[in-house]
Amino acid sequence: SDQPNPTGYLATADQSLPVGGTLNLAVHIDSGAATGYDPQLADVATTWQLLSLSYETLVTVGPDFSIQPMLAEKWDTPDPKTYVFHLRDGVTFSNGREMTADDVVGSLKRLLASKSVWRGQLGPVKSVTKDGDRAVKVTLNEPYTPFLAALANIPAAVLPMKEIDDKSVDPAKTLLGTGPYVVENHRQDVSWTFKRNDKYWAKGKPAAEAVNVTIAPEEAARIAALQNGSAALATLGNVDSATMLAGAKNVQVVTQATTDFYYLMLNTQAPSSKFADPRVRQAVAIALDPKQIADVALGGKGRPTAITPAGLPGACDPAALPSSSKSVDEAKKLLADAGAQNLTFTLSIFSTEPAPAVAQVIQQNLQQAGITVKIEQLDEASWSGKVYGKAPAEFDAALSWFAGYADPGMVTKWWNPETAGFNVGFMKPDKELNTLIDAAGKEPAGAARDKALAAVCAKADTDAQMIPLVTRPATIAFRTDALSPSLYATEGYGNVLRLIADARVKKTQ
Amino acid sequence: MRLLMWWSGRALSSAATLLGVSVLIFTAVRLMPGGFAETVLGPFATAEQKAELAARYGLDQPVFMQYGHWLAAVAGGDFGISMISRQPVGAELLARLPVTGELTVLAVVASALVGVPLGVLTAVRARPGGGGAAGRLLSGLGVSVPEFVLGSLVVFVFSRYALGLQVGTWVPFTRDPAANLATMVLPAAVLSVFAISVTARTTRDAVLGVLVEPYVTAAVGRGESPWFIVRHHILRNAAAPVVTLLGTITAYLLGGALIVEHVFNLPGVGSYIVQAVGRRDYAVVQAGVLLAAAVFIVMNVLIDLLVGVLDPRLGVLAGRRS
Amino acid sequence: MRKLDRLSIGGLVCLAVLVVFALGSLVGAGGDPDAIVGPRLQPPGPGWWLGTDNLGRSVLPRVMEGVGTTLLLSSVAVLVTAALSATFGIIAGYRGGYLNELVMRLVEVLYSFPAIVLAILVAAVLGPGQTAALASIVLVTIPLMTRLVRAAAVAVSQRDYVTSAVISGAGLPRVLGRHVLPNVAGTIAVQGTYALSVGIAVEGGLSFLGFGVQPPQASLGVLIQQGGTYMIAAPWLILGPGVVLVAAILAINVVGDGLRDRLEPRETRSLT
Amino acid sequence: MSRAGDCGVILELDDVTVTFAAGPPLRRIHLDAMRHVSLSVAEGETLGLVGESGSGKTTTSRVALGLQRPASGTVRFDGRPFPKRRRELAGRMQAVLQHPHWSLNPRMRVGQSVAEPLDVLGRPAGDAVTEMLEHVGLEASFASRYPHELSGGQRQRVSIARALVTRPRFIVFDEAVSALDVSVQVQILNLIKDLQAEYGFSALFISHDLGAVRYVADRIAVMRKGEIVETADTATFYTAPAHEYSKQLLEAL
Amino acid sequence: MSLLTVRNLVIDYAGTRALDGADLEVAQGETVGLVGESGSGKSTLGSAVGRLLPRAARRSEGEVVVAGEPVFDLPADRLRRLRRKHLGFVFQDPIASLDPTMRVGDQLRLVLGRGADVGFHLGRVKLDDPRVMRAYPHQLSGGMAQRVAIAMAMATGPELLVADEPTAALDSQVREEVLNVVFSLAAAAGTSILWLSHDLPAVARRCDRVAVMYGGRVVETGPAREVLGNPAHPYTAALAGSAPAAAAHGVRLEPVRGRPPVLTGPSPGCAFAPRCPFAEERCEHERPEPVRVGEQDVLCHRAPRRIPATEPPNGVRP
Ligand SMILES: Nc1ncnc2c1ncn2[C@@H]1O[C@H](COP(=O)(O)OP(=O)(O)OP(=O)(O)O)[C@@H](O)[C@H]1O
Ligand SMILES: Nc1ncnc2c1ncn2[C@@H]1O[C@H](COP(=O)(O)OP(=O)(O)OP(=O)(O)O)[C@@H](O)[C@H]1O
Ligand SMILES: [Mg+2]
Ligand SMILES: [Mg+2]
Ligand code: NI
Repeated sequence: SDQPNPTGYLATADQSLPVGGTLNLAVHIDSGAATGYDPQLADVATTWQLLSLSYETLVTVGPDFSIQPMLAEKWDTPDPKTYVFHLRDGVTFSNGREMTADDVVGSLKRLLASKSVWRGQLGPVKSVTKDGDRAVKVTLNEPYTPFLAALANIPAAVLPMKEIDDKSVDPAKTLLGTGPYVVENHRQDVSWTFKRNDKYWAKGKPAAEAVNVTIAPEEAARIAALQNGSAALATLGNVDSATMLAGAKNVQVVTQATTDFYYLMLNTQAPSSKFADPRVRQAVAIALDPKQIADVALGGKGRPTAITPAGLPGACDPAALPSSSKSVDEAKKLLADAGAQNLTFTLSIFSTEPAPAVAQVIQQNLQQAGITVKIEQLDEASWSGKVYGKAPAEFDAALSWFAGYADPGMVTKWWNPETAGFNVGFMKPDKELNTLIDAAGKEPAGAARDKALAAVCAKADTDAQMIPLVTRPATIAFRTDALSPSLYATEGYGNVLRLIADARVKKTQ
Repeated sequence: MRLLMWWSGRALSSAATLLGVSVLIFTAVRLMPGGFAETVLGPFATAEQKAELAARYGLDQPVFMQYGHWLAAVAGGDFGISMISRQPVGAELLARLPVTGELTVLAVVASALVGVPLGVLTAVRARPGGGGAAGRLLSGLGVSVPEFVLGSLVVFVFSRYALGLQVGTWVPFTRDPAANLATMVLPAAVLSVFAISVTARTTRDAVLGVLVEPYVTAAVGRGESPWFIVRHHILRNAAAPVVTLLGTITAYLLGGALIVEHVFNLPGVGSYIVQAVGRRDYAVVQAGVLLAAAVFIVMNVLIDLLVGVLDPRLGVLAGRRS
Repeated sequence: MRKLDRLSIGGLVCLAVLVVFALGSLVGAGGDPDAIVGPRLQPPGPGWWLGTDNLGRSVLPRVMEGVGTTLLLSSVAVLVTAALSATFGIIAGYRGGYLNELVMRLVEVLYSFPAIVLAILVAAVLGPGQTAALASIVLVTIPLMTRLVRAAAVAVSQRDYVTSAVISGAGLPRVLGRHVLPNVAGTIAVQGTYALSVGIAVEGGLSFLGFGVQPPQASLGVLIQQGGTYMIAAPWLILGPGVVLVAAILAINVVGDGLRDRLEPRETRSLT
Repeated sequence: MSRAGDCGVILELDDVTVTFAAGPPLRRIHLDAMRHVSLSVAEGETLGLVGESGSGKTTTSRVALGLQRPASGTVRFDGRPFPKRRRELAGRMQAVLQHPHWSLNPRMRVGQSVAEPLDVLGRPAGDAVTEMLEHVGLEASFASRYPHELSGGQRQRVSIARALVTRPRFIVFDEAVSALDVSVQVQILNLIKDLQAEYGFSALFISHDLGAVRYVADRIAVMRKGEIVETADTATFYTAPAHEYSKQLLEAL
Repeated sequence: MSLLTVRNLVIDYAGTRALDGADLEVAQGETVGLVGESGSGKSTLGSAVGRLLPRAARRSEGEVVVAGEPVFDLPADRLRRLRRKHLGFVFQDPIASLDPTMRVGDQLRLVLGRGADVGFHLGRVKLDDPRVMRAYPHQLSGGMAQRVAIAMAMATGPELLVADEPTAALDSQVREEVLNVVFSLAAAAGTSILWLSHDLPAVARRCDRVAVMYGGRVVETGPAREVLGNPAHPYTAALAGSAPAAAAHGVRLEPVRGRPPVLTGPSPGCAFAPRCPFAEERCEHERPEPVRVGEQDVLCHRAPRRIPATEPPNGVRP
């Protein structure tokens, strides 16, 4: 395809190509939840991505993060607390049964009653009711702007509630959704085989007859699969993949921006915390140089961000944060004031790249302010154990990343340990910040919300218990001779396979 | 009768070893920092979710109770279910064993076919003046190239320049033997480089020891050709340490050919165990390690038998000189 | 007694050069190994004579630091392994009986663990870092060496010179140290060089998993691990450490062989 | 000119039986390598032990050296049973063992091997090593050689030097001179005699070479199938052997 | 024509001269005993005949000719043919010289070629028991093993059998049996024997000729009875008289005075001179040339004068 891609897209599938064919993908990790395939309990993007082949949501996000119809053809918001979704006709589950309003109501109720993380993201839902046979009404206790964005993610997918209620289907063990593909076979950590859902509601979709997903944890194996054509598309982890694949025939490497971002945790809850004094934390925030982290550790593919993920409409400007305008000398002065001139601390990271690279740049940054950072690399399990296992947690500082989601207000919730839960062990709740977060959540999109969000960003920056750093790019490579895919330029839910139903397989090879 | 005694003694000590391994691995996985719940349920899991999960897999019971249950189940052939895939561990291991097995067999055969001649050559050519240097350098080179570097290079080069052998896609042997072999040749080759070198060095050492034996001098004195002497007198007499090594390598590879499995994306046992360790999937780790130990023990028994066959003085069946 | 052959002398010289190279890093020759000095992934040029890595650090000082780290770590580990294996193997082989059974069973249990599982366990107990790496290398390499040393010790213990020493009233330390040990030294030397290579590999693998040397400290394993990823895009990343690693292991092997041939005063005959 | 009985008894074996288990575990054959053997070696005396191959000579010497615990019977060295700690005997007994090929540590230079028994006692070696080497007919320069650089006979002489260097009170010679040529044999046998005259040590001299035994031994014991069939003064034995087997042996001479 | 000719052979080990110009001839069908003090170079000479020396050995001078072929100058394949066709070796340690991992029958078959009558060859060395064929070497007694080794060496019908102390490790009865086997087999096949031993009387009993080595040279050769009964070289005389078996009880034997020489280079004169009761001034610095004395060839300056019978060099009776 030689014509330029429309804005918001990295690639668009060439609709003139014939449909059919088998699409081979290679991804680095399988879904691996103890909860099985139940989409409502899925909490990581890699699982959402695979489940999205079979499950669908009422609404979805467009390339510009606008909310688009999916299983709901349209929706009304008679008041900021009420949403009425008009269901699409002719949607069936892959077992052939038609989707009903009961399925939608049941699914949402089930989600709200579950222990899922996503329950919190749906906001203050008061009730979910059937509004006639083809519509569903959701009422909120108070206005909640990210509501639609939260509905657009896989945990809010519509499940076959009739079968689940009569126990003929266990969603943890069986994938039964309205999506474009049906699972034929799954071997944990080895592969998935999907077959076209012939009863799919969208005309002419999905284009490919079958999708094979190979799980290949090693980057070299995925690169090989791409090069020798055994995979038409692969997710890559290295920010320099484009350079490495330069010269490989018919392979195109693209970087998809995401709203995910890295952040630094400073433990204030440990009994002898080095970060109890906010001045110390602020000094760290000042000394950090997100620009350098993005340029060096992420090869220029990421960008600095505040706690509202950069790249989302309405996110605040990281350059406007209080810490951005201060100099290293001010950081040193803050440290001196706090009596922490020779601050030394251990930064616990997991060993998956590029976390070690990010950590090493952080180390260099902080050295400018006279802070010594010792890096402690752990495998993911040990890292999780150390960071989340105990309250109060025992680490000094840790590095991780958040999925940024599709609305700038969603991820800010994690700065309130009382709602987030996972960070009670190392983060003190800040009443003021919590109020600001809640206020921004209620504010309808627009200039006022932007201002409210900016206030959240600034407050979080001064509090500096969790310091946002840079966004996390996703690298995707595909064979131009085997595939014509559609890809968004920016992803909110980390779903590389979002537009897989559009992808056209080029049969000539 | 003698055999029976030997076998029963061996079985007893093997059982003891397996029991030791089981205790050790069972305690060890539970000593690892970061639990299954944190790893798999993720940071957002609540305490009750974790508790529920623990209860589901019996992880809330005292450790020795867990061990007892597990041991009883294992004795009955039930290795438990993977907490990740919720599939029986035994079946998954069985499905993955052929991959690792094939890889290992190919690699070990290669190291025997290349390493042994190389070792013999460097030993026979060894001269105080430094002859056989090329062979020594070659085998030194083999141990010094890390598997992942060689593996990555091979994978890259073969996939980019389409050199005929497929990499990165595994085909079951039962589906297409030819294609299966084509995919296994390269990983086996990469795997064998190290093994070849070690085999060559061990062979060299063993052969050097045999070369000074009077019966070799006697054979030279009878006018036999070097090749003949090597074939009939040296190989067998130098075999014991080499066989021990090859057997050990076999067991070792079966337990962990994981880097190669990773780089070539082969669904083998090594990557299964390591992934399970990474996620603290206890049942899998325990079963995997136990399997590796069992293979190792069986291998040891076979080695002992083989060494006995090769050298009647050392064998289990050898009686004392009358 | 024979002199060291030319190949082995070459190996020694090579090792000496590497040690000097590593010592250079201690006095800051080559620059700060952790400092970001230029753009990322630059080919060799002024300011970064071996190029820059993916963080824009100069590769030269990192290789220098890496050589030191790796040589120190693996040689200490191998020395520990050799010492432990020699002690256990020799005592088990000489004494036989119970002690032998016990040692062999322990070794077998240890050996039954896949190396990586063992390494993770060790790291879990000791916490990640050089100590964990060291202990892992030791535990991974100890079983094979102990087995082989024991086998050799069994044979040596039956020799008349050992009996003679016992008759002379030599105590256990003398018998083991003066008679058994030197005669199993060949096995230890061969296995030691092998263990050294394994050690360097384990160190690399551990660092990769995050259990070994902690960033930003460089070790050959870490450098090569990283270099392997950039093999095509930035070959200089693997070239420097790779050449050094190969040189080091080759030199060690060659010197090991040479030493063994020299230590082992035995007759050689040709087959022709 | 027997000296037996002149002074105290240094070694005494009383009704010693040694049994080896051989063969497969269930069909074990119990083989008596020594059967009710009683013999004694007096201070300053040399007892010759002769007999065919496999008759139990080496086993007897191992018992005498405390290397082999008898199944029954008692062994007394210097009037006492063997001490628990071997060190107490250091330097008081020595042996020249049967296999010349493995009698010397291949990793030790000849000088070190010879000096070792002195080392054990903490005595300085001084000139003793070279002196001893010269006694057994080896040049001082041999001290710096390794065993594989020696001929068979030279190796055997080194073992002898090693055994004699501490001037022990009791020495076992197991086929010590069989591999030597006659002139060296005589030299060694003379050396043994001379040192014996000088230091008065006792010796158990095992050989199937009746000529050599006659030359050094004061008394002779004949072994056959694990039993002592005859013990006699050397002179008596060679002139009037009592046992049928002894006569047979002498005929072959 | 002689089957074996060793001419002025000089062999050095690192720092030690083992052979210092040895000369030896063995004729077709002849049995020659090579005797000499330990360290005099017997084994070295025996190995040199088949070029079986360890790598540390260097030939610096002289030559060995077997059946007309210069052993040290032959290419590898011709050397092997020579060994196969003309030479047989038997070594001191009988069990060690058999492959421990192979049954006796198989080893013989390997030497004889397929289809050979192994039983016949074992029968020739008086090993009729069929169990021997199926036994491994470590299951044999020393005497049996040595007979197997002899059967193997004699299997190809060599013209010259080099036996390096083949009975030193055996006890006296077995020793005789084994020697009987060797000599009767050789006599039957017309094989020459070079028997290295330190047992002068035994050699004299069985061999046609005796060669006496001293300090890396053959100092006297001649018919066995002559050499032993009427030695021309003072060393031979000393050797002949010092057998312990020959001494009566209580009689002190006097060995040859002094120590055997250890050469590092060519001996300047007669190597025996320092120990020789008859040494003259020139013995110290003039290398003796072979002299014919009666039926013997002797390397001694005063050989033509013989050893005075009145001056017994040995057996000083008290
Ligand atoms: N450790 C042992 N185990 C079993 N049997 C043994 C052992 N040592 C010796 N024997 C047997 O005991 C018997 C006596 O052996 P010993 O070595 O004492 O004989 P010897 O008289 O020294 O013979 P030679 O003259 O051959 O040295 C032999 O039958 C031998 O096989
Ligand atoms: N590998 C060697 N290195 C150095 N010197 C050696 C070596 N082998 C033999 N010699 C020396 O060469 C000389 C001759 O040795 P050789 O083995 O030929 O003696 P021999 O006559 O066979 O003695 P024996 O009767 O003791 O076996 C001796 O002085 C010996 O020390
Ligand atoms: Mg004996
Ligand atoms: Mg010899
Ligand atoms: Ni990996």
